[in-house]
Amino acid sequence: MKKIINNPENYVKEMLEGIYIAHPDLVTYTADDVHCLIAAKKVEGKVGIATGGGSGHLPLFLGYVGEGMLDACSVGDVFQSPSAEQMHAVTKAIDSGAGVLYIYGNYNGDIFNFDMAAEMADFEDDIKVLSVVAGDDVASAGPSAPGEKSTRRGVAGIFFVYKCAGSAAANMMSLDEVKRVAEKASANVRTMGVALTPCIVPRVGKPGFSIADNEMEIGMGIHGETGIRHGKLESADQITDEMLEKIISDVPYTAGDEVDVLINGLGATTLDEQYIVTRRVSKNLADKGIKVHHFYVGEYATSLEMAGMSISMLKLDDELKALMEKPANTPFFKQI
Amino acid sequence: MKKIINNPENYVKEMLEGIYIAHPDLVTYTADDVHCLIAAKKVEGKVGIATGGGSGHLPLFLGYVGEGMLDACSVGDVFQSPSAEQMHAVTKAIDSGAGVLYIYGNYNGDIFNFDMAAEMADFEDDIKVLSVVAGDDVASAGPSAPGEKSTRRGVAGIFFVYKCAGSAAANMMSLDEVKRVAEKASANVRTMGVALTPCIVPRVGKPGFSIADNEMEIGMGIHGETGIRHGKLESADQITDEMLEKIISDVPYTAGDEVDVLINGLGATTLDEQYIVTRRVSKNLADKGIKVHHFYVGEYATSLEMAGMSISMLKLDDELKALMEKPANTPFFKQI
Amino acid sequence: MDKSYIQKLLKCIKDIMAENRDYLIELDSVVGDGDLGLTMSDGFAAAYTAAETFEDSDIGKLLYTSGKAMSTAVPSTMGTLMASGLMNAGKVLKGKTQISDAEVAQIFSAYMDGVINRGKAKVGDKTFLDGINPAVEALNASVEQGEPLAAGAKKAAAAAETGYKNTNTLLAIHGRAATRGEASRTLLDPGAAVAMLIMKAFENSIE
Amino acid sequence: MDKSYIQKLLKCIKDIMAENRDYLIELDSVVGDGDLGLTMSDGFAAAYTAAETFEDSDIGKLLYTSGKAMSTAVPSTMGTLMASGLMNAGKVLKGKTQISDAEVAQIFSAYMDGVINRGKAKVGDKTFLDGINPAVEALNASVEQGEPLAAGAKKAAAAAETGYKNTNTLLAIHGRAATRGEASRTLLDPGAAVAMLIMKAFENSIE
Ligand SMILES: Nc1ncnc2c1ncn2[C@@H]1O[C@H](COP(=O)(O)OP(=O)(O)O)[C@@H](O)[C@H]1O
Ligand SMILES: Nc1ncnc2c1ncn2[C@@H]1O[C@H](COP(=O)(O)OP(=O)(O)O)[C@@H](O)[C@H]1O
Ligand SMILES: [Mg+2]
Ligand SMILES: [Mg+2]
Ligand SMILES: [Mg+2]
Ligand SMILES: [Mg+2]
Repeated sequence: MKKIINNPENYVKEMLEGIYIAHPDLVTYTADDVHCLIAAKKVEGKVGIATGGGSGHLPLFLGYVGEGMLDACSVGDVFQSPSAEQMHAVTKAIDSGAGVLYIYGNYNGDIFNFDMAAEMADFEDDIKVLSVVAGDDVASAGPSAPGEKSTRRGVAGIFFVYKCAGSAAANMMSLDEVKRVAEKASANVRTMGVALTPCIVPRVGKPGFSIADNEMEIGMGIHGETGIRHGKLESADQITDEMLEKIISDVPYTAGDEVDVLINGLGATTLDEQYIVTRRVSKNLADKGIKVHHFYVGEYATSLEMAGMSISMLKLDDELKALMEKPANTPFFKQI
Repeated sequence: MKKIINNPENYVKEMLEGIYIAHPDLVTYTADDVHCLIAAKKVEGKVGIATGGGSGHLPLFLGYVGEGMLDACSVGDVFQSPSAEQMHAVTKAIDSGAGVLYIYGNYNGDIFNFDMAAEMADFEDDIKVLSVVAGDDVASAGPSAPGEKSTRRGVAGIFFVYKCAGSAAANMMSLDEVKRVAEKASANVRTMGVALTPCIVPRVGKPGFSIADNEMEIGMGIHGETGIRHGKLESADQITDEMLEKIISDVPYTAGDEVDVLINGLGATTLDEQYIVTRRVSKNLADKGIKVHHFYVGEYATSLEMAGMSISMLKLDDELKALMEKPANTPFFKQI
Repeated sequence: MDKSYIQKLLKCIKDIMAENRDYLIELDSVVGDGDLGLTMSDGFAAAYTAAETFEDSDIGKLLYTSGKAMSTAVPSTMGTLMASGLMNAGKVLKGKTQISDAEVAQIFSAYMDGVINRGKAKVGDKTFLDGINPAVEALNASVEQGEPLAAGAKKAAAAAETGYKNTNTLLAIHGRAATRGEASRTLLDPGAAVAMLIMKAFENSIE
Repeated sequence: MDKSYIQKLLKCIKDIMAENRDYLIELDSVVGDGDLGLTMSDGFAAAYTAAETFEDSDIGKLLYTSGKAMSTAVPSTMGTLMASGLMNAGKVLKGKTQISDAEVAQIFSAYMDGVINRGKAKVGDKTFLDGINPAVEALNASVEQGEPLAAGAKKAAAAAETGYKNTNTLLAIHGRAATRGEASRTLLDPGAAVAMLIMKAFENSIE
C-alpha cells in the first residue's frame, strides 16, 4: 500500500482537519464533530440541503458544500456510512425553518441512516425532512418500473442532482419544489464507468479485488462492485462508444435533445485521458444529433486511487439548464 | 500500460481537441495548429503572457490560460518542448503592442526554443519579448549565487509565478513591471516533491524508472529525474516535515513571515492524502510562527499517473499578496 | 421480569458477538466487506454500555437508548438495522417497568418489525430476517401454548439456526451480496448468522 | 562551390544520421531519454528537404531556411541546437552564392558559434561542443596551411571522433545527463557523437 498517510485509523479525521484548515471561508463543522460538516455561511429562509456518505470519494461528498450548492455533509469512514446521529446533527444546524432535503446515493447503509435521521429530526425537532436518493449507475441494475424506487447505485451523476437542487434552493424555492427539481435531475441522469485497477482501503491495507493486466471492468461500482463485463482493455474510442451506448439507450434520447456531460476520473487516470474521452463523446453525440450544452471534465467522484473513469449525462430541459448555469462556490466546484 | 487512449502517436493531439471542445469560452488556438493555444478573449493594451512546455503535466501548462492569468501556451509532445515556431506563432497572436512575457520552467529544450522564438519575434515582427525562467525545485540543485540564473528545475511552484504575473498584467502594468513581479514571485517560491511510483510515457509504453515497493524517492523531478534520497516510505507527517525543512532553510524564513502554500498531487495520489499533508504543514508552520495566508490543494502540476506529491511555498509581501488574491477564470483554476 | 433482565439479555448478546467476532468477519469477507464481526461486537458492546448505566427503570426507554447508542457506534447496514430493532422494541415497550413472558416474546417481534421498517426486506430475501423470522414464530407459538420461557427460547434458537443454515439456498437481493447475482446463492448469509447468535444469547440469558 | 555543394553536404549529414539512428538511440538511452536517434534523423531529413527544394541561390538563406525547418520538426535540445547552428551559419554566409574553401570552414565555425550562443555551454562541459570544437580547430588549421579541403575534412573528422571518445572523462553539467552527477562521468556523450557524425558526413561530401 503506497499512500502518504499516518495511522490508517486516523485517515478520515486527519483528512477532515486538512479540509477545515484549507477552506475556512467555505466550510466548518457542528456538534463538536469534524464528521458533521456544514457551510460556513447560513442563508436565512433557504431550504437546507444535506448529503452524506462514506469517505474515499473526494471531492464527493463534502466537496460540494458551499455557496449555491449544498449546506451540509455528514462524513463516514472510508466506504462506510456516517451515523444517523451525525446526519441529525447537521440537519439541526442547517434548518432555518424552510425544511431540509437529503440527497444521497443509493446504498443500504446510507438509506437506513438517513431514514433514521429524518425520523429523529421530525420527532425531536419538528424539522420537515424530505429525501431524494440518487441511483444513476446504469451498469448496476436494470431500469425500475415507473413510480418504483431505483435499485441502481449512485455514482458521479449525483453532481448534477446537487447542482440543480442547490441552484433551486439558492433561488429560494420551497422544500417541495427543491425536491421536485432534485427528482427531475435524478430521473434524467445516467452514468457508466470503467475501472482499470483496484484501490486500497487504508485500514484494510490491500486491494479488495483485482483486475488482470491488460483487462478492464466495464460498469464496475465505485467500491469495486462487479461490473457488467470484463475483457481486454480497448481503445479510448471503443470504450467511450460502449459506455455511451448503454447510457443513451436507457433514457432514450432523440436527435435535438440537449445534455450536460460529466467526464469523471476515478483517481489515477490522467486528465489527458479524460480529454481524449471528451473528444470522442463530442463526436459520438454529434453524430446522433444530441447537443452538448456544457462539458464538465475532471475528478468529481473518485474511488481512492483507482484508475478508470465514468461518463454521466444529464438530459436537459429549460428549467434544468438554467439551474445548471447558476454560479457556485464550493471547495471543489467553482462556476463563475 | 493501463491507459484509456487511442494510438499513442495521437495522444497530445486528441487531448488538445478535447480541451477545445470542453472550454470553448476560455481557450482557442492560432496558426491552424492545436498546439498553439491562446486565450479566447484578447485584452487590448495588456501585456501578453505566454508559457509552454511538454505535455503530461495537466493542468500544467495550458490549464492556466484564461482570464486573469496567462494568454497563451505552446504545447509539446509528452515531456518534450514545443517548437520555437509554435511559440513564435502564439507570441504574434497575443501581442497587442504592450509586449509579451515568457514564463516557463528551467529545462534545456524549453529554454533554447523560447530564446529562438524571442529572437524571431524581435527580428520578424518587432515584438518586445522578455523571459522569466522558473526554477523552484530545491531538490534539483543548490541555490544559485546572487544575480546568477537558477540551475534548479521548474516544477509546481510556477503556478504562483503565473498567478502573480497574470494579476499584474490584468492590472495593466507595463512589460517591465510584469517581469519584475514574475521575477519576485519566482525568487520567493520553493518546491519539494516526493514520488512513490513511476509513470509511463504513452509512446514508450513502459516505466522509464522504478521505485521499489515500500520505497519513496524524495526530491524526484516531474520527469523522473533522480531525487536527493530514496528510502523506506515514511508517515505523512515525517515526509511533510522533511520536505518543509528543505524548503524553509533555503529561503530562509523567520517567525512572522506570511506564505501561500500549494499542496500538489502528482497524479495518482488521493485528495485525502493531500489534505492529510495540509494538516501537517499547518501545524509545522504554526510552530515556527509562519502564517499561512491561503492553502491551494489539489492537482496543479502532475506527472501523468505518478503517485506522489509536492509542497510549494511562496513567501509573500503586500504586493504579492494582493496579486495572489485577484480573481481568475481558466479551465483549471478559478478564483472568485 | 424487570430492567435487570434486559441488561442481562444485552450482556449475553454482547458476549456472544465478541466470541463470534472472527466467525462473522470470515462470513462477511466472502460475500461482503468483512466488517460484520467488528460492527456487531462493537455495536452491541455500545448498546450494553448504554443499558448498563441507564438510570431509569423504564424498559422501553432502556431499549430505545441502547439502540440509539448502537446506531451512533456502528452506522453500517447491520449496525443500523440492529439499532432500529432495539429502538422499535423500545417504542413498543415504552412505560413498562415489569414485563411478562409474552412481553419478552414481544420484544423480539418488535425488534424484527423495527428491522423490517428500516430495511424494507422480505423473508426469503437472504437477510437477517431469514434467521430471526422463524425464531420469532417459534417463540410466539411456544409462549402462546403456555410453555415456560426457557423452552421457547430453546426452540427459537434452534429455529434461527435452521433458518440461517437454509440461507445457502436463497438469492441475495439486498446490499453488497446482491451485486454478485446468482453467484450469491450457495453462500450463507452473514446477517442471518447474527440472528442465530442473538437467539442463542436469548437462550443463554434464560438458563 | 555553390549551393549544390551545400545541398550535397546536408544530404550526407541526413544519410549518416539515418544510418546511425539506432546507435544514437542506444547512446541516449543510457544517459538521456533515448530520443536522439529519432530527432537527428528526422531533423536533418527536414533540413535537407527544405534545402533540396530551395529556389534561391543564396547559400546563407539556404542554410538559414533548412535550420528553421529543422527547429520546427524536432524541438528537442539537440534539435534546437543543430537548428541554431544552421541558422547562424546562414546569417554569416548571407548573400554568398559561391564560396571558397575558407568559407566552407567558416560554415562549421559559425555553426559551432550558433550552438554556443543558443546553449551557453563551454568546451569541457561534456556536450556536442566537445566533439565539434577540436574538429573546427583542425579544419581551420588545415585550411590556413593551404591544404586541400579533403585533407582538412579528414583531419576534422578524426579530431571529432577523438573528441567524442574523450567525453567519457568529463562531468555532465547540462541537460538530463547532468541530473546523474558524478555517475555521468564514465559515459560517452550522445551529442558529441552527433558532432563526430556531422564531420564524417563532411568528409564524405568532399570525396
Ligand atoms: N434490507 C435489509 N434488511 C435486513 N437485512 C439486511 C438488509 N440488507 C442487508 N441485510 C443484511 O445485512 C448483512 C450485511 O450487513 P453489513 O456487513 O453490515 O453490510 P455492509 O458492510 O455492506 O454495510 C447481510 O448479510 C444481510 O443479512
Ligand atoms: N547547453 C548545451 N550546449 C550544447 N550541447 C548540449 C547542451 N545541453 C545538452 N547538450 C547536448 O545535448 C545532448 C542531448 O540531446 P537531446 O537527446 O536532444 O536532449 P533531450 O532529449 O534531453 O532534449 C547531450 O548529449 C549534449 O551533448
Ligand atoms: Mg487523483
Ligand atoms: Mg489524477
Ligand atoms: Mg459488511
Ligand atoms: Mg534525448
